[in-house]
Amino acid sequence: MSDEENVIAFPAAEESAAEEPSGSCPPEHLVPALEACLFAVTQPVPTATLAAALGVSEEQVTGALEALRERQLRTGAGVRLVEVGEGWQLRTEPRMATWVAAVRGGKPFRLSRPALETLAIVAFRQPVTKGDVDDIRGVDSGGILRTLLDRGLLKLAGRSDDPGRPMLYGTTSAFLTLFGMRSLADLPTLRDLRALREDDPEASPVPVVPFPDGDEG
Amino acid sequence: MSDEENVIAFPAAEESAAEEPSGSCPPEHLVPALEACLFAVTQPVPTATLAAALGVSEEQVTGALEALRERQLRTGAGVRLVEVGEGWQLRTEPRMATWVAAVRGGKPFRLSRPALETLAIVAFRQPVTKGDVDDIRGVDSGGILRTLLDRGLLKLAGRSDDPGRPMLYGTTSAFLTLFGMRSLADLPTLRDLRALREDDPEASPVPVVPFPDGDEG
Amino acid sequence: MQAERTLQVLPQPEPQARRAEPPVHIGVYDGPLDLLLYLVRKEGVALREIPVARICDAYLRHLHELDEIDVDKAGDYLAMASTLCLLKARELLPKAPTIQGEEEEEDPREALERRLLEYERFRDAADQLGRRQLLDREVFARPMEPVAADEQPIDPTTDTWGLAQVFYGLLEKQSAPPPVHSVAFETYTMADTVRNMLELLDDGEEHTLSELWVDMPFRRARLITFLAALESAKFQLVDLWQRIHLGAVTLQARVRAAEADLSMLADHEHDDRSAGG
Repeated sequence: MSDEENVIAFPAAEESAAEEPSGSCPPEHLVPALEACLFAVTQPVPTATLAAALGVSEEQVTGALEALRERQLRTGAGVRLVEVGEGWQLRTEPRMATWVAAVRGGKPFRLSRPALETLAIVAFRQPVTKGDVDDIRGVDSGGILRTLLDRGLLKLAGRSDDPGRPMLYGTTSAFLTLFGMRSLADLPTLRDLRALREDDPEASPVPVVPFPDGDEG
Repeated sequence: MSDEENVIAFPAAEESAAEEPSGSCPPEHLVPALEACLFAVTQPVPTATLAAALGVSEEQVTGALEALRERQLRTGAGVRLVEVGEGWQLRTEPRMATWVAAVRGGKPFRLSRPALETLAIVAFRQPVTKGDVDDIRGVDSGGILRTLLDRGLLKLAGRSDDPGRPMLYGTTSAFLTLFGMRSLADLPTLRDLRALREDDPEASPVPVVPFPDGDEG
Repeated sequence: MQAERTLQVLPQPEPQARRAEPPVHIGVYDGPLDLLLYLVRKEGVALREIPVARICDAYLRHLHELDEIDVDKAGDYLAMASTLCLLKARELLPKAPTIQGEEEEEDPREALERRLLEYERFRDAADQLGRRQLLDREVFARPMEPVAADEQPIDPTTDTWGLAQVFYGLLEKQSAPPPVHSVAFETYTMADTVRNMLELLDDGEEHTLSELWVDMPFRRARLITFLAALESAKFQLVDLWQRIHLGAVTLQARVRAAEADLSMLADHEHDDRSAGG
């Protein structure tokens, strides 16, 4: 293959092809160009970044991505376009997980239950202190918080006004990406405490869960 | 949702989908499965490896890969199947190289390790002299300090009373903005870190322990 | 009426099924609330109708059955035990007539119920999160090639933590005690180091490079380990990645130590030695 040099197979390896983008991507190339771009990067890419790189409008990008998604669906492709965190990403079709794992080898990714609990608490209650997490879980969560910070699933989000000004924690966009969510609005709904309160109006007021209901902002 | 209250049975811990491949890939999934597999690895994969992982014959693999290639050609896909020395690989379509490079070239923010170290020292220890930074890093940091001044992340903050009255460095509001902090008080202290130091074995992402469900015996 | 019910069940012998259960380790439970919730669910009652005496007994019995208990965590479990015993005692005693407006303090039973209920909600949420299609579990993106630290993008908005790690890492390095004696360089060969590293990684879990360094006071040992990590990644013995710019270098074995073919490392022996020197 004579033009193999131009083929970018490995992200980050290639330098030569990184010339200045010349003008804008012709409309007939938009879908394959976007497909190639998303294939060649590992992280989700925002619409604006794609539009800027290809010299087209964001509407053209979303339109072409819609066409790409439609084609993947129609042809039963093993790779699908998803919108996660703040951008677009190509991912394998979930039903192919077994075969992908078999080819990739290695241990499957796992999250421990304590880690999931801690993530859930931070996700719903953020910004939240370690004390809050400890209270709800009934055990010390320091080690887990640290691990989740190291893994970039949580971030530091300032300090609380509580005595001692403890650190506050929040979730990151990597959290959204991991769980395939577009925003925190995609979080599962928490069963609420209203039932309890109806039965027992004397019960002291329960803490209200600030849950992003449907629309976030 | 009202009957959710009554659900006592604990949902069994999810088994990861990526367990042992069970039997062989059904024929109707062969093309998307191969596509997903090649998407999820960077190195070329030999036919034999694919056949073994999917539990099918090498002829079935090559046949399905031929169908995949034909589909990519027909739909004008931006990603193509190529056969290279050691096996099969997905690569971006050569004509899309410009756009791929443009998206990949949209450089995310980068700080070199020395720059990050220097920023960290100034942030935590400010106001600080070049000598202080050099001591902690163990190397001369003059050039980096100047670069960070130029980039507006550091500023001069007067002179020290030390002999020679060396310049003092501090961080700017641009630095705070860059790292998403409201004030320097948001930086974690050693005390904050110690709160997370609980070396509890559950902190590491250990495998999910199947919860002993009362109903399951 | 609750007191009546609990009194009634107190002398109940332990059901057969429960006795047949294998001994349980405390590690199975994610804290006292988790254990308590498990026991309540096993009773098959709503949280609001917890038969305190019975649950208390079951809880204590469970603590006794645990053949090993982490000293650091025992406190949490015992605190819960004392709360349960207090509740049990209160329910066995006739309720003191309350003077109007006097009992302002929250009923400890209600407080416990509320904690349990809240904990249960987050457990459910965690379950729901765990059932999503997780990246690298059910769905896969294009893998990242291992690249040099300076090639990694940085996301400063989430990297206050990373900044702190860099700073405290430097301080630690600075204050590390100097080695008291020197070790012959020949102690470390690349193949040996890779083999040792793979053995440490044999649990299949993710480990950071600094974890592997824990017992290595000498720079050279660390350097060789670092090189070994890179070599192992090159030969696909391990996966190696940094999730964030300058973040922890994380490793996970792709092969078992016993099965690893390290013959290709022999050729590199000489080079690596000179690189390390």
